[in-house]
Amino acid sequence: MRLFSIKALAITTLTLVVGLAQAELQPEPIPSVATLPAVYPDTWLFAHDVNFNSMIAGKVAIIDVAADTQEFKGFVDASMMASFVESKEKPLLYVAESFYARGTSGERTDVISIYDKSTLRKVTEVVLPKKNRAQMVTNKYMLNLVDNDKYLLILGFTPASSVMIMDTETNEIINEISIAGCNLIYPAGETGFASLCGNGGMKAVDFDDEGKEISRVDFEPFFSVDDDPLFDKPVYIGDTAFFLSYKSLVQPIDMSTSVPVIKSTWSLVSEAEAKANWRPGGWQFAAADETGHLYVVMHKDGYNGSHKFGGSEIWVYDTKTQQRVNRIKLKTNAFSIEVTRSDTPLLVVNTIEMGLDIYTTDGEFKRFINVGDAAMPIVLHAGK
Amino acid sequence: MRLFSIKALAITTLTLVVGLAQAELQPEPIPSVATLPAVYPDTWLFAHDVNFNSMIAGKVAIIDVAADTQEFKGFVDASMMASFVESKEKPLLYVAESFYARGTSGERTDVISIYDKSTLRKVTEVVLPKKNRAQMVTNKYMLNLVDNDKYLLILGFTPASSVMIMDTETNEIINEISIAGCNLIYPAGETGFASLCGNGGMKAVDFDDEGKEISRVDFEPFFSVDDDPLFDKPVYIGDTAFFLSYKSLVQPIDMSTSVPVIKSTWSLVSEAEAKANWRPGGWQFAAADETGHLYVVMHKDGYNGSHKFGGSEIWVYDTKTQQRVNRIKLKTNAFSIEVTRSDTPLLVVNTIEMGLDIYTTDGEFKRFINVGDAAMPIVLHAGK
Amino acid sequence: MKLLDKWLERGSRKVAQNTSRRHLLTNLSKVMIGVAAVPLLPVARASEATGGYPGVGAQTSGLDGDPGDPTSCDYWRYCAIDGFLCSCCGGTASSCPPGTEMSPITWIGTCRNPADGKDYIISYNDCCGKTSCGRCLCNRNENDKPVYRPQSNNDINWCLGTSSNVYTCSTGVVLGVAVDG
Amino acid sequence: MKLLDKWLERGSRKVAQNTSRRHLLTNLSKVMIGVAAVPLLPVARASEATGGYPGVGAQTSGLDGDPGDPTSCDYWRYCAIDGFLCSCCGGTASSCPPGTEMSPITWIGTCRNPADGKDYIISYNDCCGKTSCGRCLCNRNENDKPVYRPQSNNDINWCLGTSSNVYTCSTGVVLGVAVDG
Repeated sequence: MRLFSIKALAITTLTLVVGLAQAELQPEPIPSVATLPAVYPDTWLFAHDVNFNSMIAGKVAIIDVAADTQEFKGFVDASMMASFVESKEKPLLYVAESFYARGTSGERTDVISIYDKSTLRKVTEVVLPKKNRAQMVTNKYMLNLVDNDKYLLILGFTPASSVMIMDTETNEIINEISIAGCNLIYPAGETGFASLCGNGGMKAVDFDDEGKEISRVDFEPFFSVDDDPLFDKPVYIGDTAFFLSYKSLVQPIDMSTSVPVIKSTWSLVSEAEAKANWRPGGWQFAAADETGHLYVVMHKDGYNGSHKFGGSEIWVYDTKTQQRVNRIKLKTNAFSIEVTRSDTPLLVVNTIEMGLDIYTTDGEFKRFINVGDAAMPIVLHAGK
Repeated sequence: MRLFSIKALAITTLTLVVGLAQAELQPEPIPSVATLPAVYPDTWLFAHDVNFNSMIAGKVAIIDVAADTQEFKGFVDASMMASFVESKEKPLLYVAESFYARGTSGERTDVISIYDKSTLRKVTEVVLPKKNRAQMVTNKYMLNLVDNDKYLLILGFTPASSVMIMDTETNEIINEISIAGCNLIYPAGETGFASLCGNGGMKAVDFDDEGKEISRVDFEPFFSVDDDPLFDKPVYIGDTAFFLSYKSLVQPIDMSTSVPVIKSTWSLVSEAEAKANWRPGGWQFAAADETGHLYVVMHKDGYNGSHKFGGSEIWVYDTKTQQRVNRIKLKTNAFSIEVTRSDTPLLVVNTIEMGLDIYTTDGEFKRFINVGDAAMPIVLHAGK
Repeated sequence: MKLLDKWLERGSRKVAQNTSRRHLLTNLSKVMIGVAAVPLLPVARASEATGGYPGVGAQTSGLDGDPGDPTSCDYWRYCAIDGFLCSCCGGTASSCPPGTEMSPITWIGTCRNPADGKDYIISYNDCCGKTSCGRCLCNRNENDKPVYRPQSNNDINWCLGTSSNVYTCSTGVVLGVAVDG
Repeated sequence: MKLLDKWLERGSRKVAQNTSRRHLLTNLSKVMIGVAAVPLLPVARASEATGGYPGVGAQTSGLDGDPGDPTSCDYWRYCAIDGFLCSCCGGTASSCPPGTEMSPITWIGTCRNPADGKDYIISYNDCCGKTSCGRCLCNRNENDKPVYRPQSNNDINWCLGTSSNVYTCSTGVVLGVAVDG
């Protein structure tokens, strides 16, 4: 009896299906591989999955954060605490990464892998002969293009720290400059860069067409690493790098010339907020939009050691007036954030659950995007 | 007021802590690396994490499934759909794996990596010159030791299928035998092996001291691949391989000689159970204990395509009487199972949530063991 | 009548793996056939809740007569697929993500298109040469046979004949209508 | 009094990251100081529920005066650790898993031992040469400084001076009592 009724109903359903029948689908071509435009739309973003659970198999995913369909555009591999930078001038992507002949052992090879933006195929690779590429939980200041993308600056760390200079026309490493006692690469001037130093000072180096050092300035300590260190991940707004401290200080540094200018500090928090220990924190915990607004992930009840855990709110500042203009309460706590450079900018939040929550810059939640079931996309690069 | 009470309470607490003070901890040696016994206790098991999300970074974890502390003993890497086998005669572990010079691209190298059981350091590696190692979602019949571990048999698949023979004394590949039309390696006799074939038949090959083929038997088809295929993952009880079919048939094959003997079939299910479509399924969905009991993961309402999804129960059979002797209802559905060879055997279940639930063989739940936050330990090898 | 049974079977299978938000018909099948206790896909953790994958935007192939969502495990072409859906990875149901290479050697399934009720031959070409995509892991096994019949098996790494054999994701390419329907 | 404040601060930090099933004192601190809204560790998904890690057996170091569970993120030595706990990976709090190599170069933290109230210098030697362990991912940052002071930073891959630089897991080795207590 039961069987009978099943079939009767099924026949009805089948008839319905047949009633909707179309022309037969045509055979599809094999092989078929998708491509991307050479110039990416401005809502596309690079989400770097550091893949802690399998660090030799990281990736940089390309995601249209404005899309409700086909949001995942493709990816390039990024092995073993890789770092990444997009070229604005050329249709190229650069990945600094390391390989071992047997996956996790054997001979090490450090390379700059260069990808074509349209095909995402490797165009070439440049071997770093000293195998001294810095391996750190990645951030935006380990691999940088300067001078209209003519030079690629590559951080070395063995733990001796240095900056390698690659000419992007010849793809040759033309020099390596020691930055002993200091670390990271903050572009300054046309061909210069600055690094923060362990004594609370700063070093600034400029180089010539052949990568030779032409000037070096060591700044006296201007902050206390012990009492209130500046985070090593500033946000650039125009030529000004906004460094933030563990305890909410803002330290702007003018990077328009190869000898940076340290500007006056201001605070992200009121006295009451400071008392409640509202502090910035997370991984890539700050970002900026094109209007000069600074977005900072904030947490309450901060303490010695809370500076990498992210936060429940994003506070937005007008860097000109140094006033907070908005306070966004998040659905899920933020770990890293980024703002797209599109006409209608979008605020991209990598949450502590390691997925992307997309908001308007006013804090209206738009959509959730999964970067991968085991992905840890903790560094986000807005398309240039 | 509030602050005051906090400090007052804290002082009390601190006093308490000081009251418990011990002698100072002494400096500990650097470096310090743990080692394992050369002969593993019989409650240890090898859990192969195939790591679908990052296949070039799989591993084989060594786990004491009887332990409530220090259950995770260590691991060896296993790259790109690797296969694994433990030597019983020598203190060695064998991993068949593949590498690319640049992680996922560049030159391919296929190797047998050989590890010392005590140090888990690579003793040596044997390169497979034809780079034709079979890459499949791994199972126990892609890499096998025969003749008291004198020969290692390695499955090749390009998609031409073959068996490579490595002499474990010299670590040389001494021959490669085609098994065209058939697949996998089921040890048979002292130096022989059988393979199931696409026509529903079987091939059996025997080889001599130099790896040369000395006999080959092609069995006529004895089951229907179209209507009710035998799963490719049998369970050995003594010299008998118990193959199971999608629809619950048991096909024992006597593997005691290099020309296997196909025995009479029986069924896992009653007529009523067959009607309810109780069927075996999962990945490594069957196992055996030392008493000759066969454990099978079963699911109800089976259908065309349900054979890899695991099941909610494990049915236990006495293979001599061909009767079911127990029916274990699981906390969480099983995907793969194994039974240890210890005096008090333990039933190890890799659940569909990809963690290990440990039961007694009577079905009493003992403990849960996490193999890794992103691990997919779908193949389990009881220690030999 | 045999065909009808098969069709029903197919319907129930879909329900087992995916509680679809878009396929009313399969939900009907569920009620009709009463399939409920079939274990979920081990690898479908992310898709258990909705049938689609959270954080993955729905798609259409854009072809007339090709119903369903190529980013959903219950899309009709995927009746014997095993792996990450290329549709979720920068490709489509029938094309590979940028920078990967489509394997010329593959396994074949037969799936019924609910739009025209016809059985199509589907070629499950793997895309190769980058690390695992990591989105939309999907496993369905209609007519999947063990590895001793490789051309009908989805456990094999079909990245064969490609410059790299590292597996990235899987497509389901329409080859044509099955002659034996 | 400064020390006392520090001690309290430490207590609250522990609560923020680990709702411990074994540390009553830290739970007291929680009530006292009222820390509740501090965000959870991004990487501590698995440990959110219990403070320990589900599916990982508790341990002791076996040393007198070394309280707590080396497989728990709130173990006192781990006050500035970042990575997979070697105790969960076949090693211990102070030794590497079999087959890995302990890095001779490292970063240093100062953690207070609740048993004797003394501050110890802890050396966070990484273990290297196998893939990521994948168990007990733990991140604590007491006195952690940015990478421009590398010897006090836990974001750097300290697999330096080893035959392979691939990171497997992290230890917390006691070097001695801190002189400036």
